[in-house]
Amino acid sequence: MNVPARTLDVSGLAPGAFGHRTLLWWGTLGLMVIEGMAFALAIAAYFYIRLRNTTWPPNLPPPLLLWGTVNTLVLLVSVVPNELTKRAAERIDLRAVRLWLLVCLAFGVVFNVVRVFEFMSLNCAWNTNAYGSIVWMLLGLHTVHIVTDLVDTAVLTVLMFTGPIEEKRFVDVAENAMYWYFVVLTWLPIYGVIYWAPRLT
Amino acid sequence: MRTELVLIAAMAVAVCGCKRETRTFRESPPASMASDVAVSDLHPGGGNPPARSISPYEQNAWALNEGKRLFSAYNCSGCHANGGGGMGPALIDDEWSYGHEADQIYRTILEGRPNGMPAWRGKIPDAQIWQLAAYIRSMSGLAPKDAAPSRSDHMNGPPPENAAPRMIPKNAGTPPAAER
Amino acid sequence: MRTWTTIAVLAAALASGCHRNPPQGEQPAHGAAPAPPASSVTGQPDDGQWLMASKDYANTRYSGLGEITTSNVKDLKLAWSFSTGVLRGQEAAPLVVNGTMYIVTPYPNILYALDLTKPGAPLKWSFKPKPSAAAQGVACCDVVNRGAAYADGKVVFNTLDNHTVAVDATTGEQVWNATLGDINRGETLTMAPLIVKDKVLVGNSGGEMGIRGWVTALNLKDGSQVWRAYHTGPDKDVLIGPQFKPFYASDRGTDLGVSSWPPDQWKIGGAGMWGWISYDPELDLIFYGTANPGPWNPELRPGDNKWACTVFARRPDTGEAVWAYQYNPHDLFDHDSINEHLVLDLQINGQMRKVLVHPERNGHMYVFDRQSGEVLSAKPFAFTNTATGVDLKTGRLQYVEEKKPSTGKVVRYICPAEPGAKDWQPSAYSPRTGLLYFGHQNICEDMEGLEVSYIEGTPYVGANVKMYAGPGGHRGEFKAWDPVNGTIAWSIKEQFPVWSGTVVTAGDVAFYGTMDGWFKAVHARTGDVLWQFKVGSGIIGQPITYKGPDGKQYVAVLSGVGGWPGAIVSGNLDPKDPTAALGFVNAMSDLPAYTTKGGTLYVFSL
Amino acid sequence: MSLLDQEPADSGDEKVVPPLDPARTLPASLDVSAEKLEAVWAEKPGLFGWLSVVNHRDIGRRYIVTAFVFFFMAGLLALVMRIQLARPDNHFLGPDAYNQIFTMHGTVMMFLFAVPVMEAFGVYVVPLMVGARNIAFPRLNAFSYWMFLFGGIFVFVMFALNSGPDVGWFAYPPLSGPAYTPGKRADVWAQLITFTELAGLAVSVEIIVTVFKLRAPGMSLNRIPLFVWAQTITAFMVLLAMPAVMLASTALILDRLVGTHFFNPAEGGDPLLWQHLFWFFGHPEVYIIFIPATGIVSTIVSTFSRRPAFGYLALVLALVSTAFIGFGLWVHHMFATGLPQMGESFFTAASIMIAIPSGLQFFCWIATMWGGRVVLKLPMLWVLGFFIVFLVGGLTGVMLAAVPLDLQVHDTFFVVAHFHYVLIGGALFPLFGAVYYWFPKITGRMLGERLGQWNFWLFTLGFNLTFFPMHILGLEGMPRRVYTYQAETGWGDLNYLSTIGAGVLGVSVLVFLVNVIVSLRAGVLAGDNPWGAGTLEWATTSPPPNCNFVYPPTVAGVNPLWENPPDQPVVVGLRDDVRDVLVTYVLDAEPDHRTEFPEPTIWPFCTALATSALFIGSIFTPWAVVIGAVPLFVGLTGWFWPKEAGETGTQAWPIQHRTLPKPGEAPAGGPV
Amino acid sequence: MHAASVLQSVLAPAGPQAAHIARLWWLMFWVATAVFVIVSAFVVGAIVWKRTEPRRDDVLRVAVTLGVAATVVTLFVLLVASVWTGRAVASLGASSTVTIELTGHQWWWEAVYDDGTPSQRFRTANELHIPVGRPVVLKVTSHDVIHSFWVPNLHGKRDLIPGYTTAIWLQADTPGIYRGQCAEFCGLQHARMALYVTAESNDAFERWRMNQRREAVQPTTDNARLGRDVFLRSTCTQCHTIRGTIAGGAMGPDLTHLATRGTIAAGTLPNTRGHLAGWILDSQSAKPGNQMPPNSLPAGDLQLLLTYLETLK
Repeated sequence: MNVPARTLDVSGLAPGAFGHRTLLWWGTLGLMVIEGMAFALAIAAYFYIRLRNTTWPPNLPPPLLLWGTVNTLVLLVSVVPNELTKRAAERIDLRAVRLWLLVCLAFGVVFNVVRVFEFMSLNCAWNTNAYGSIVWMLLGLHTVHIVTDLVDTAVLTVLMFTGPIEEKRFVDVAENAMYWYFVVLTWLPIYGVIYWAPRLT
Repeated sequence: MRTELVLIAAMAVAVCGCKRETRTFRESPPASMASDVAVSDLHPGGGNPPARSISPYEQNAWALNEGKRLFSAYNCSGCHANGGGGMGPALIDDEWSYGHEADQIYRTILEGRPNGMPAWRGKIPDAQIWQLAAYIRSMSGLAPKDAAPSRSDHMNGPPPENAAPRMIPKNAGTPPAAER
Repeated sequence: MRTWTTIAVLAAALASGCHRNPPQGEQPAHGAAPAPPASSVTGQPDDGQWLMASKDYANTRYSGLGEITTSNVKDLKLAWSFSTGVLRGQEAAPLVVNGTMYIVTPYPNILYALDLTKPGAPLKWSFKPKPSAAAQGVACCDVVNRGAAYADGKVVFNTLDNHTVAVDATTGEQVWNATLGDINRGETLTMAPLIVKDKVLVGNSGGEMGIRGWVTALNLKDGSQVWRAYHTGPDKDVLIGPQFKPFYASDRGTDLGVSSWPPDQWKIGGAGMWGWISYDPELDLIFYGTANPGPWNPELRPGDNKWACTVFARRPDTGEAVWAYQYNPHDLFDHDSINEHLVLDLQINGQMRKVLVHPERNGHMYVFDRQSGEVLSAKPFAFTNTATGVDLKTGRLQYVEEKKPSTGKVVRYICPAEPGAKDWQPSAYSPRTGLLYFGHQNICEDMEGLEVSYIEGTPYVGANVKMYAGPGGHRGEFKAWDPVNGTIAWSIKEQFPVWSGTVVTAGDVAFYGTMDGWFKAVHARTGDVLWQFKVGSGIIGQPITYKGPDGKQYVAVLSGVGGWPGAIVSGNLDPKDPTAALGFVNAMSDLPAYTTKGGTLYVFSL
Repeated sequence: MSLLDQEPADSGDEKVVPPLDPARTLPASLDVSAEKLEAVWAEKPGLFGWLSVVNHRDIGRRYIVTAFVFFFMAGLLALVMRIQLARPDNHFLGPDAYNQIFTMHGTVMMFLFAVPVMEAFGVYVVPLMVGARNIAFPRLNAFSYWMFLFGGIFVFVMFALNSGPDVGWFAYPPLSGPAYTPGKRADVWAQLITFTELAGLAVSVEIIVTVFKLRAPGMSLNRIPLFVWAQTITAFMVLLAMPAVMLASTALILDRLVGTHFFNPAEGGDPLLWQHLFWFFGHPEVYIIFIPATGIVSTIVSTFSRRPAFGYLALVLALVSTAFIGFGLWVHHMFATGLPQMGESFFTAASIMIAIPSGLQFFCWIATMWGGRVVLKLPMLWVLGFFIVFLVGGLTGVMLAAVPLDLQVHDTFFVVAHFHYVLIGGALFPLFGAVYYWFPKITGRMLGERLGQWNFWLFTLGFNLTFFPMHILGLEGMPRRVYTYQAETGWGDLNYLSTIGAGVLGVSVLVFLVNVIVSLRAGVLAGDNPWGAGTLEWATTSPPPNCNFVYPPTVAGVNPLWENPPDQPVVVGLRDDVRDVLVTYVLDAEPDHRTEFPEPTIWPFCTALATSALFIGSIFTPWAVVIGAVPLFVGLTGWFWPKEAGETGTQAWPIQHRTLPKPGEAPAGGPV
Repeated sequence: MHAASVLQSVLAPAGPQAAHIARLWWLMFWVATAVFVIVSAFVVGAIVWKRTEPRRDDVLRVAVTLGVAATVVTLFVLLVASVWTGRAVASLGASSTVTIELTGHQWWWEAVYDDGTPSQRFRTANELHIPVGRPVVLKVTSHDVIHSFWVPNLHGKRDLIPGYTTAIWLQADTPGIYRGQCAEFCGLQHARMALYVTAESNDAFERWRMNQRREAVQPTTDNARLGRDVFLRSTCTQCHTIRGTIAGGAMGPDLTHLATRGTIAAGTLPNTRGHLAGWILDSQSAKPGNQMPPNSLPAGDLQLLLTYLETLK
């Protein structure tokens, strides 16, 4: 091989990294931008439709606070095992990762079950009127995300138990945890919009 | 063999697609069929009841939608509401006083029925009656879901025709055809 | 026969005597000056019989019979019953004349005569007018009939297909048969005729079909037409002449029945008359309200749309209008004004006034000076958010702008809904308590205006409506109203709209029925339910009370659910469609779980 | 030939010191075997291998070719339309067919050609320009291509089945809603959007991450080539704009299929909500197409003026501000709706303001040409065409920004003329330039000069003949999207002229096609850098090897081939037995760590199939979403699931021996 | 330009709004032309003018800065002109207006001339009459999909959006007949949804309006009477209104004064006996997809019907 005159030797560099140094982190961030934008626009659409209606919600009781609030609490508490999972992954601590992934999974399942009650307590169907359509869309959009993350977590958990285990899988676990933060963070404004916006008229 | 299968499948798709999407504006509706409407399950003298033909428009989304438009344009909705009935009987249920087949409905519209259904002969062109007949069947889920109309730009009423529960007709004049 | 009449007259006289001297402990209403019994106004003091659906010309539905009292009503028992054989909504009031009871059924409008002198009241005869079956297709809200009228040995009633028939009360033979309208124009007759002097007054139904409303007077003798007053169109058709002196400026003018409509629209503008007419013999005036203008979608008929939703005072002999007042100018919500106008003399602001009391669909209780047509008060008797009240200076109803229906846009939470706060179901007024008793509904709705073509003989509505229970969640109420003070005395909440009429007696018991089939007796002063009986089908009929040939007081009512709210049962409508039955099905989707079709007369006694 | 006939003007002040000992030479242990590298980065053989491709060059090439195929088909549709419009009251097409055809033309051009082809060039060129061995997330890249392809096939098959969309490319409800477009035509449109947006969003994420994390050492922010800047900014616009149209098309399809009321005015919805959402995407969409084109223009102008682009910083800032302002003027598509409170003046001002950065770019390019010496090769010829044609489009754009004038010419043929001048002028001319420019890199052969000249001149002639008369037609009152017009309108002659022009355009495109086919077989061999350009893609062979660069380069300037000192170091130390890639820091592109890139795999293809089945099925029944989720889950799991440790070069890293640095810790190895 | 351009053209304004906009157009046109010429000259110059010494960057920097400054100034001037025109277009004296409620249908225009007295309102279709020199308010909305009202000689366009009612003011200064056309894609027959506006003297307008207010003339000849019976017997009444008869359909244009209109089917065909006959028998060949069904009338009936329709002045 034709050896160039000068070189930059990178052989000593680590074969991987965590956090914002990785491609995956940036990729996930890109995904979050897309989805965050979708959420933001859906919320904007909510308020736009609200402008077009004289009463809000249109002659319906506002959604029951109970299940939404329960779920908000579940989500907020789930941040703890999520953070612990992330830290365990960054420590390459397989035992801890397995444990906390299971806990996260449990939280995800609980959340999704409660979500069913949330849908039932909206007091309207998606085809009742435009209000029903937009709240179902908001809640549905978010549900798609938590279901996706739940499935993600489930697959990762299985992988962590069955192997093959490589270090870069811990990066996946850490990024999955970051995505859960996104899901939690986006929920807060959506929670406010679905449950509180109709009450503050 | 495989190619043939693929070809047949493709043609089937093509045919379905065409039927659903064709928009024919200069209609030549089918000629009127058997002169009477059997609304009884009883067929003395044995033999099978005459075979019924399905409305030429039943699988055509455009025609079904025209039927839907005409249903309110000709004030059908005044009596039958959006299918639930009022002055006239409900059309989204499984009861058909004068038969659920397209040509029975066609005749019901054309000739009227004694308990209040007006006779529309000469007031609605033939092709449009057939479109109405096809649409009316779709109201109780008897038309293909991918061709049946969806919600209208009006007040949310009964489930739109493409989501209407399929009501297997009761007291139908000629039962077997209902299973189509 | 004659004996029975004598007894009846005597009994009535007795009853009114009792009435004049109230039992101990019962205070006459409103202090010193007891209101004169309404029946005295009518000149028909016979409390033992029931000669017209509204009992008397004043429309009080008050009976001087006092055998059934608040204390013994709990012992009321079924005396006998009779099946009409017709399973549609039974809205009629039975008549009791000379020991015979006459009941007229919904389409096919069979008239039965039952012999009350015999045990179990066997059928004397029946009269079948055989109306055209096609008429069912133009009857907007079930094929009901609201009763017959008796005079001069004739029972007069209407058939759905626009015939008024007089039948010999004794033999059941047809005396005459007059054709008044045309089903091909969407007309039907459902009202109970009123016989004033020698005239039979009949109005048409079909405000949902693009008819042109009228009231017609027929000669009682031979059924020939004496006059016909249209409710839309030029003054000469409306019988507006030099005598016409409406109180409010907005009701004055030439040919308002034309100019307040878009061109030609008055010809198909509805404004029929299918409710109650009352008569004041003293002033020699009849009073009635006209029905809604059509189509429902108000954007299709800009203008005041006179004379829809209007009360007319007319001369019974010529039909000439003396005054008029439009309750709902440019009606927005199908608020027919056909409800009863009670002819009462009340102490208003310390002054005895000759008044008309009218519970209007728009939720306001109107009190008029019946001589001038001035609105003395209009107080809301039910929840309403569509109007803020009536401007007593101009007489105009003050609509709430944001509740105005518009084309292609659902306006939500309209209260009261299309059937109004109170529909046709007639009220009763007891001079003893000074209270007005009536059942009404608590229904709100969402409404969307639609474009609609006028196609002769088909519905001309142009609206999608979806009704539901109003505030509180109950759909009906039975109410006692103090017309002098304009306050609610007491009220009973009912699950379903109270679609039955009311009767109140000198025993201070008020009777009404519910759509789930309970026939109830309540204490007229307190509103306590004293007795109730479950009948075969929901009640939308008009209870009456009479004194039987045996001298006992009877209470009778037809059961048989139907009418507009009961159409879901009587017409097998599909609740999957909330807009069915012009939107009423949505509010009544659970009714089929409570009652089925029926058509039975129930008669109770102690 | 001497490629650099002048010294780069302005490279002295920002010299980045390569983070290494300049004296060091390569020890034998770090040498790589080119053969081994080629094998490691090779794709699998056979059909299976063809479906498993994950490298950006193959995918980029497929993307470009596929997009051009769609372009030809949409162009044919345009020709058919022009035939219909050639004479008044023509009966060549009925309204039903015409509506499908013009909708297909617009939709395919916008969603299956203009945006994808720009991204396709990004996929091909950006990794090369930044000196990377592949694009970030190669499997996602493959998935993106398959989604794009399947979406395109889907819409054309439906079109052939008479189910092609017929509601216009902006599909305004209520016309596109359930009540007025029965059948599946509008659903097909809405779902096509989902296909292409998914593909587009995926590519955008890849490009952003590639540019952020895979740049050659030394390529700090101020040395990123302008084309790469343009692609990055575009990618960001895509991320922010496309969710709007996805949300809107989802709402539309929900309205149509499950009876929601987003656009039903009767039930509290609003047809204008669609317009807001759509144009919030739709206007940036124009810049999503235009900004990459400006990157192409900057590249070509710089190359053929033989000097770095004048005003590098100004050009980058112009792009950034265009992107920003591009999001603030969607309402100018809605002036005619008569919304009083929408602040028409504000949107007029914003719409006019966006001309400033465009003007700035224009002046910088002209300055570049003035400052250099222009060599008028074919790519430059197309850019020249761009200058003239786009200028017209830009100027009519300023007219359209004025509310009163917009009220007159909105939705007329004037607008048709305007946006064809903008899109063909602003994007297609540069794009043809790009094809002529990068064809040698992609194929190793030059595109023929003579046919190229014919292509260009016929195109320019045909284009102006077709579209210039439309300005006048619009002013004479001809609305757009009419399938015919009446003789008494007097529009016949200009339309006839326009149709002739369309024929010339067609011939020109045919010439181009012939040129490509001929050149592929018999074109002049290109060599590494036929144009003497300065960016990194020319630093490798034509076509590039499997690994792009045997020794990944480092850079010392915007145009490394012009500005790098002769002894500029190359990167060594990446493994040649796995797909080892160097990851650098975002800002200064210092080496950060290495990472392994994935092998070829069939899973993206399978996942794309599953996704397509789900999307298409959902048009016919909502249950398809539930049922289709199962194969999709299988596909994604298969995609994600690691191979057995040790197989095909993926080595398990022993967990007990910690090799990764802690978060925040300095890279363990660092530059040696 | 073509003769027809007067019929439907932005550049032949017949009212103050269109005139203002046309002025703005010419300003923009000349500015744009100037910019085009100058910039093109620089581009061509850069290529053609071969220099030995490349320009220095500081010179270029000054040139670019000047160019950008010129751009900013030009754009600012245009912005001011645009906003000024916008104001001018929006301001119209509000005295003595004619109010027309215009509703878009697939694919025709329904117009109701408003009046304080409801019975003085009337409905017509596809042809408007307006008085010269008097402001006209159009209150526009749509019955089905989005349409757009556009008569270029009078004003810019305004969308007709279901669920919205907006008002647009215009005025004609020059008498004449102006053609307009739906400018928002509205489905199959978007191309054949035209509208004629007749601007005429106030007297002529009032005469026309008085006539329109009247219900349909009663047929005076036997043939016309028989023709009316054909009309009332047939399917026509389901969708069309003729005031004064029982025909009260609202789905198609009001035919009360059909014979006063110059065209039928929203400007598709001239209103002649022959075209009317063709239209009644087979409207779908002239305007495929429109909502009028074919009517197979016997030849005799058709002639009678045409005779009647021709009397509807």
